[in-house]
Amino acid sequence: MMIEEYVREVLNKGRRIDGRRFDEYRKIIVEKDIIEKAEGSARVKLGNTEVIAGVKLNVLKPFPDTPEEGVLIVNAEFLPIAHEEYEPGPPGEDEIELARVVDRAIRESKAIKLEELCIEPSEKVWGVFIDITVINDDGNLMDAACLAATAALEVTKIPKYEEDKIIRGEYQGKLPLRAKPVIVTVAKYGRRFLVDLKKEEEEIIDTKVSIGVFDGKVCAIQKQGQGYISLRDIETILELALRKSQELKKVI
Amino acid sequence: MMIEEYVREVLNKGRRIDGRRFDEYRKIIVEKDIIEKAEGSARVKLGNTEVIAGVKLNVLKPFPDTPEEGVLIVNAEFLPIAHEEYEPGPPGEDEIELARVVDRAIRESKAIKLEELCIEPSEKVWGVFIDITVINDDGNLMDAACLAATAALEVTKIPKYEEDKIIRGEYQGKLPLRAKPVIVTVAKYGRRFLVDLKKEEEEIIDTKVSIGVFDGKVCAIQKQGQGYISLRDIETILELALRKSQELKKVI
Amino acid sequence: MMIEEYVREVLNKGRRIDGRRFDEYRKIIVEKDIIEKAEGSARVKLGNTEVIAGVKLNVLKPFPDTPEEGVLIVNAEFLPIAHEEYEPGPPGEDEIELARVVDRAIRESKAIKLEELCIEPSEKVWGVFIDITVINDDGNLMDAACLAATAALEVTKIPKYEEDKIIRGEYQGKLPLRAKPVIVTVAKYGRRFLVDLKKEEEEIIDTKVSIGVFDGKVCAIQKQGQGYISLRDIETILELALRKSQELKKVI
Amino acid sequence: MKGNVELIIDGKRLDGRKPLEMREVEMKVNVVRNADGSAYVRFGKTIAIAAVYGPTILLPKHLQEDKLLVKVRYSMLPFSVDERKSPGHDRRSIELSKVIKNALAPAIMLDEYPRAVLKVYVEIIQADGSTRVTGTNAASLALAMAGVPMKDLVTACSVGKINDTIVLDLNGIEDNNSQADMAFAMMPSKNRVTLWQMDGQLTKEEIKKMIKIASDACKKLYDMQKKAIRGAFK
Amino acid sequence: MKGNVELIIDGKRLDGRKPLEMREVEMKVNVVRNADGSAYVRFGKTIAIAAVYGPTILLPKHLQEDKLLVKVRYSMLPFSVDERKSPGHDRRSIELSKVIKNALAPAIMLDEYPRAVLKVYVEIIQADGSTRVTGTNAASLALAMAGVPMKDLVTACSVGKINDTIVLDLNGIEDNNSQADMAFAMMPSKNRVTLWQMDGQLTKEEIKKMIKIASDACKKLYDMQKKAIRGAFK
Amino acid sequence: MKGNVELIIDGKRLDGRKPLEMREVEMKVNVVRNADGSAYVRFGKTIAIAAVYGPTILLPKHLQEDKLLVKVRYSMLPFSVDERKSPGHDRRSIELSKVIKNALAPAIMLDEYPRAVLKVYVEIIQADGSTRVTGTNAASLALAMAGVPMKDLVTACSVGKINDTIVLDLNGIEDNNSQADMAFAMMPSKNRVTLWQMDGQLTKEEIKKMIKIASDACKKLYDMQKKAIRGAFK
Repeated sequence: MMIEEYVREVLNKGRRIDGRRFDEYRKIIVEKDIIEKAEGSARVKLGNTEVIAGVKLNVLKPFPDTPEEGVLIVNAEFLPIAHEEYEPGPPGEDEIELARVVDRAIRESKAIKLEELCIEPSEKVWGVFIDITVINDDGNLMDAACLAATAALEVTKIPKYEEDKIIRGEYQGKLPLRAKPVIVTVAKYGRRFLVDLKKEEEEIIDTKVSIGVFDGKVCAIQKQGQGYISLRDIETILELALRKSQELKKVI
Repeated sequence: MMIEEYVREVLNKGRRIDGRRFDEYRKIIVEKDIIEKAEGSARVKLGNTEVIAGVKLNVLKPFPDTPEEGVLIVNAEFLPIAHEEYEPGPPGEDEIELARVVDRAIRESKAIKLEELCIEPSEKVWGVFIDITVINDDGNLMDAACLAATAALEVTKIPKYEEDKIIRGEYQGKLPLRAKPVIVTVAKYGRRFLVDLKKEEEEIIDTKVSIGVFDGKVCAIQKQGQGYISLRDIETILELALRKSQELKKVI
Repeated sequence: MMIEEYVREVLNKGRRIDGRRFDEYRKIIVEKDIIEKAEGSARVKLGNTEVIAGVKLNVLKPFPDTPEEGVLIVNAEFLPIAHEEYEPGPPGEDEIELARVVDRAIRESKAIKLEELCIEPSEKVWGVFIDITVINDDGNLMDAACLAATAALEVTKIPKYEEDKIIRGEYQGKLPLRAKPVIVTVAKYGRRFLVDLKKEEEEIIDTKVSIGVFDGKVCAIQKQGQGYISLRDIETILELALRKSQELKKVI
Repeated sequence: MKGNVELIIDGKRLDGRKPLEMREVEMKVNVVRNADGSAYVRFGKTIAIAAVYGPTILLPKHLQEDKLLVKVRYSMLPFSVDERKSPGHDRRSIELSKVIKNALAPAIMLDEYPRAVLKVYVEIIQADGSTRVTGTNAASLALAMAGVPMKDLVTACSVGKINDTIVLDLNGIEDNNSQADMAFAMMPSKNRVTLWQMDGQLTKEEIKKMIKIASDACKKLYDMQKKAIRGAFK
Repeated sequence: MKGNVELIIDGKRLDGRKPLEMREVEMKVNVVRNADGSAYVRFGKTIAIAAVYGPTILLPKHLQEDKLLVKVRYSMLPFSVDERKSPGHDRRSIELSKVIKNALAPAIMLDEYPRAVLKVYVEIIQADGSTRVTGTNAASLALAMAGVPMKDLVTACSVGKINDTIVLDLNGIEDNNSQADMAFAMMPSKNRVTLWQMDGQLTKEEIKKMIKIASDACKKLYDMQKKAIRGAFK
Repeated sequence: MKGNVELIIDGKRLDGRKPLEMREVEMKVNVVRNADGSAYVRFGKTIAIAAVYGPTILLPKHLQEDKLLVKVRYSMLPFSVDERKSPGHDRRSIELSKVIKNALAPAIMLDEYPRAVLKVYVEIIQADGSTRVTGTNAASLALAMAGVPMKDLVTACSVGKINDTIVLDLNGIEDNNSQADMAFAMMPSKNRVTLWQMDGQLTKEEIKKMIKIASDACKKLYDMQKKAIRGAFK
C-alpha cells in the first residue's frame, strides 16, 4: 500500500518515480542474434524489463484458404523467474493477450512476406514461430515484446531445405520482410498520458491503450485494463503513439 | 432445507409442487431449425428447462471395423448460464452420462441410416456431431436432451460435397433417418412413480431410470441416482415409459 | 511418528524391522504370462510389494533418426489401489522417474534387439510399450518394476502382421532379446548400506542410488532422495549392486 | 487475401445494406430463468445470450479483494460456426473474455461489493461477425437485469473498412475479408470508451472517422437497450 | 454389424457354454495388502481388482456433507485390452465409475459417516466383456472386507441377446456383436436393483425374461461372495 | 547409433578440446532483478538462468511441513534447441526438476524454515549438452545470492565416454552419440555427492575413473562460483 500511495503522490505532482517525463521511455537496449540455436533472436531491455524473442522456422502444411503462404505463430510466456507472482502452468489471459496483440501488429502490417515462404503449394510452407519470453517484468511488456519480436525478425535467416529435410545451422537467405511494426502503449492517469509504465505504475494505472504502428499507419489497437478513456482522448493517444513510434523504430 | 421439506410434504400428500399429476409432463415446446449455421437444430422447452441441440456434419475417416458407415458423435454441455452451480470446465460425469445415454438411444434404435453416409469406403464418411447444450436447467435434462437431439436430426440436411470440399450452406438432401427415439425418465419416490421431475424434485428424489424407446421397443436403459428399485418395479417402470413415449413422439 | 522412531531405533541397533540382513532382499516371486491380452506380462512380488508389467506391441512410424529400429516406450502408473496416499491423475514425478530409469536400464543395456523390429524402413516398425502398474506399494518399487519389465519381455511374443493388420492372439515369434537388465537400489542410512527397503524404511531414509546392471556392467545410475553420499561410498555402492544383481537375475 | 473480395457492389453490401446501416437488431431480457439477470441480443444472424450470477461472497477467503471481482467467460457453441468448434476455451475465447470484462468493469460500481464475485457468461449461439460486441451488449443488459449497480449501460458495435469503404456492423464474410475491423464499446451517456480493438491498416484520420460512426451507432443501440429493460418492467 | 456374427452354433456359444451358463468365476479377498479392504474377481478371462480406502474425514471442510461421500473410480489397465489403452480417464470410464458408484451406494449405510469420504477403486486387469459387473462384484467384496457397514452385498452380472437367444454373462466377442446387452446388480437378499443398464433392442417381455435370469444368477454369485468372505475369517 | 560417430580426431574433440578440457565457462550473478537471487551460467553454448523466490510461508496451511519445502522447475525455452520445443512441462523436464531438487536440497539448511516454501526456477536459454549440470550450477549460485543458508555450494559437471575415450563436459553432439554420459554434482568442500546419474554402458573401473575426473572438475568450478559471488559484493 505504501508504495502505491507514493507512486500516486508523485504522479499527482506531475512527476514520475524515476524522474522521467510522462512521454519518455526508459533506456532501451536491443541486442540481436543472441541465441545461436534460433533462426533469429533478440534481447530487449526497457530499463529493468527484459524480454527475449526467439524465432524458429519449421516446415508445415499451409492453411487451406492460403495454400501458398507461410504461417505465422506468436507465443508468449511470462517465465516464472520474471516476477514473484508468476507461476508455471498453461498460459494465462495476460500472456495470451500479449501474444495475440503482437501477432496482430506483425500480421496486419504484413511485416513478413508470407507469400514468399511457400515451398510446395498446399503442401509445404515455412512456419515462422516467434516465442516471446519475459525474463524480468518491470512493466510495459507489450512494447518490449513487440520490439523484441521485430528485432528478432530483422536477423532471421531461412534454413537450407534439401531432400525434404531442414538442415539446421545452414541457411539459404534472410527472412523476407516488408515492415518494422512497433507497439506504443499509452496509459492514462487522471488527465495525463504516459508511456512506458514501470511495474509500480502499472499497479495503480488501470487504463492503457496499445497502438501498433508501422510506416506512420496504425495496424493494431487494444484497450486494456478496467478503466475507460474519453472519446476526446482518442486523438491524443493516437498522436502520442505515432510520435513515440518513430523513436522505437530507430532502436531496432 | 425449507424447500426440500416443502417438496417432500407435497409429494407425501400425493401432489406435486406445480400441481401436475405424477405421470404428467410439463408443457413441451419444440422449435426446429433455429440455428442457420447448423445442419440441423432444435430448441426444446420442458417447462422452464431449455435445451438446444445442434447437428454439424463433417467428413471423417471411418472406424476400421465399419469402413462403409458414417460416424455418430454425441456431446453434451451444461452451459454455465444454465444454473448457478454449473462451472465452466471439462465435462463432468453428469454431462458425460447424459451424452452417452442419448447416444445409445439414437445409436441402438438405428435412428440414423449410418450405412448411407459413406462417401468413399475406408476413407471418407460423414460424421454426424450432435451437440446438446443446456440453456436453463429446471430438471429432467435427459428427456429434454433426447427430444432436442431427435428433433434436430429430423431437420438435418447433408451439405454438398464437391471436389473434396464441403460447401457449407448448400445441401444435397436430408439426413436419412429410420427411427425417432425418445427417452422417458421414470423416478421413484416412496411407492410412487413420477415423470418429468422439476429441479426441486430432483434434489430429493435419488432413484431414476431413463428408458429409451422407439417403435414400441426399448433401446436404452440407465438406472441413475444413489437409490434402488425393487425387482417388481421393473414392469411398472417399463409400462409407464412405453406409455409416455407415445406422447413425446407426437411433439417432435 | 511412533513408527518412524521405531524403525530408526531398530536400524540404529544394526537390525531391520522384519529381521532381514542389510543386504538381503525380501522373498521374490516372479510369475510370467499372467495377462493373456498382453503380448508379454509378469507379476513380481517383493515381499508385500506387488508390480505387474504388461507389454503391448503396436505398429508405429519410426523416429526419423533411426528409421530401421523399433521404438521402446516405458510407462509407469502407481495405481490408486496401491497405497492410501496415491491419487488418480496424471503421472507424478515419482512415476515419471521410475519409468524413465527403467527405460534407461532396458535401452542402454540394449536388452531388446530394436534393430530387428523394422517392418518397412522409415514407415513401419514395432513399438514396444511396457506398462508398469504398481498394485501394492511396500517399498522398493524401482527394483520390482525393472524385474517385472525384464520378466515380461522374456515371454513377449510378436503378433502376426498380415496385410497391414495386426492379428491379435496369433504370433510370429518371440521378441528378440539380448540382455536381462536388473536394477539394484542401494540405500544409505548412517554408515550402513541397505537393499530392498520396506515402505517404513523409505519414510526415514532419504538417500538411495539405483544401479542398472547387465552382464556385470552398469547401464544406468540414478541417485534419489534429498540426501547425499560421500565420494568414498561410490565404490561400496557399485560393488553391492553388482553382487546383488546376480541374485536378481536368477529369479527372472 | 484481405481486401481482394468484392464486398460492395453498386454501393450496396452483399446483404443489401448501405455502408453505414446496421443489421436488424433484436434485444430481449430475462431469457434464462435461473440466472440473476440475462439477455438475448441478435445482430442479423449473430446471436448472443448472456447470463449473470451474483454477486456472491468469494471463497476461499484468501482470494477476496476489497472490491468486486468480475469474472467473464465468452464462448462459442460448437454449432454456432460453419466448421464445428470443439468445446473448451481456446486462446481467442480467453482474450475476448478479458476484453469484454474490461469493457464492462468500468461501468460497474465495484467498490460496493468487497469480497464478492460476479460471474458473467456470454454464449454465442450463432456467429456471423461482430460476436464480441453483440455479446458485450447482451452482458450489459444482463448486468442491469441482475440489479448490479452501474454507472451506465455499456453499448458496443463494430465498424470496419472493406473495399476502401468504411462500414458499420461487419458480418462474417466482411469481417474475414476486411482491410480493417474495429470493435468498440462505450458508456453512451458519458462518452466513455471501454472497449477499443482494431486490426488492419488505418490512418489516424480514418480511425477518427470510424470512432465517430461507432459512437453515433452506440447511441442508437443505447436507446434500444433501455427500451428492452423498460419492457421487462412494464 | 451387430447380430451378424454367428455366436451360437448347435446351441453352444463359441467358448462352449450353454446360453444360460456363466463362465468360470473366481473370487478372492484381501489381495491388496495396503488397502482397508480388497478383492479379486474373475469371470473367465475378465479380471477385476477392487480396493477400498476409508472412510476418512473429508478435507477441505467446506466439501463435507452430512453423509458419507462415496468416490468410485473404474479404470482399465493399458495392457488389459487388445489394443493398448493409453492411461487416463476417458468418457466411458467416467460414466462407468458413476454407474458403479450408484450400484454400491444404496447398500452402504451412508448416514453413519457424516463428513467422511470413502474411496473405491476398481482396476480391470484383463477385459473380456462384462467388466463393469465383474468390477462391481469385486468392489462390493472389498467394501465388506473394509468393514464398511452395509445393508447387503451388491451382486452383479450381465445378460444379453445374441443370435436371437438370451444368454448369461457375455464375453468380449459376444458383447461386441450382441443384439442387446444388459448390466444388472442387486442386493440379493432384498430383491433391490441398484444397477440397470441396457443397450440394444428389446421388447418389454424380453426384458422381463432377462431380469429373471439375471436375478437368479445374482443369487448364485451372492453365495460365492459370502463364501469368499467367510474364507477370509476361517 | 551411439558410438558410431567419429567424435575424436587426432586426440581432439570436434570443437577442438582435449578429452578432459571443459568448454569456456561464464558465471554471472544477479541477472534477474526481481528475483531474490539469480545467476547466469554458460558452458560453451549451453546457457542457463536460474532465479530463486523465497523462502515464503507456504499456503494453504495444511500443506506446511516442519522443514522448508523446496520446489524446483527446470525448463527449456522453445528456441533453445534445434527443433522448436513447444512450451509446457514434458516428462524429461519433470524428471530433471526432481533430480536438480535432490542435488540442491542436501546443501540447504531445510530445518531453518519450517512451514515455508522456496521456489527455484532453472531456464535453459540455449541447449548444447550438459544442461542439467549447467542449470544446477546456476541454481546453486542463485540460492547463495538469495541468502538461503547453505552448508556448501553445489557444483556440477558432466563426464562421458565417446569413441572409447573418457571426456569431460559433453556438448550436444557428444551427448547424443556418447557410449555413456554421467551427470554429477557435489558439495566440493565436503566431498558430498548430491547428483549422480548415468546412462550408457560402463564398467565399475570406468565409473570410478570418471567420478575422479568429475570431482576434480567440480573443484575448479567451485572456485569460479565463489569468485562470481565475491564479485557481486565488491
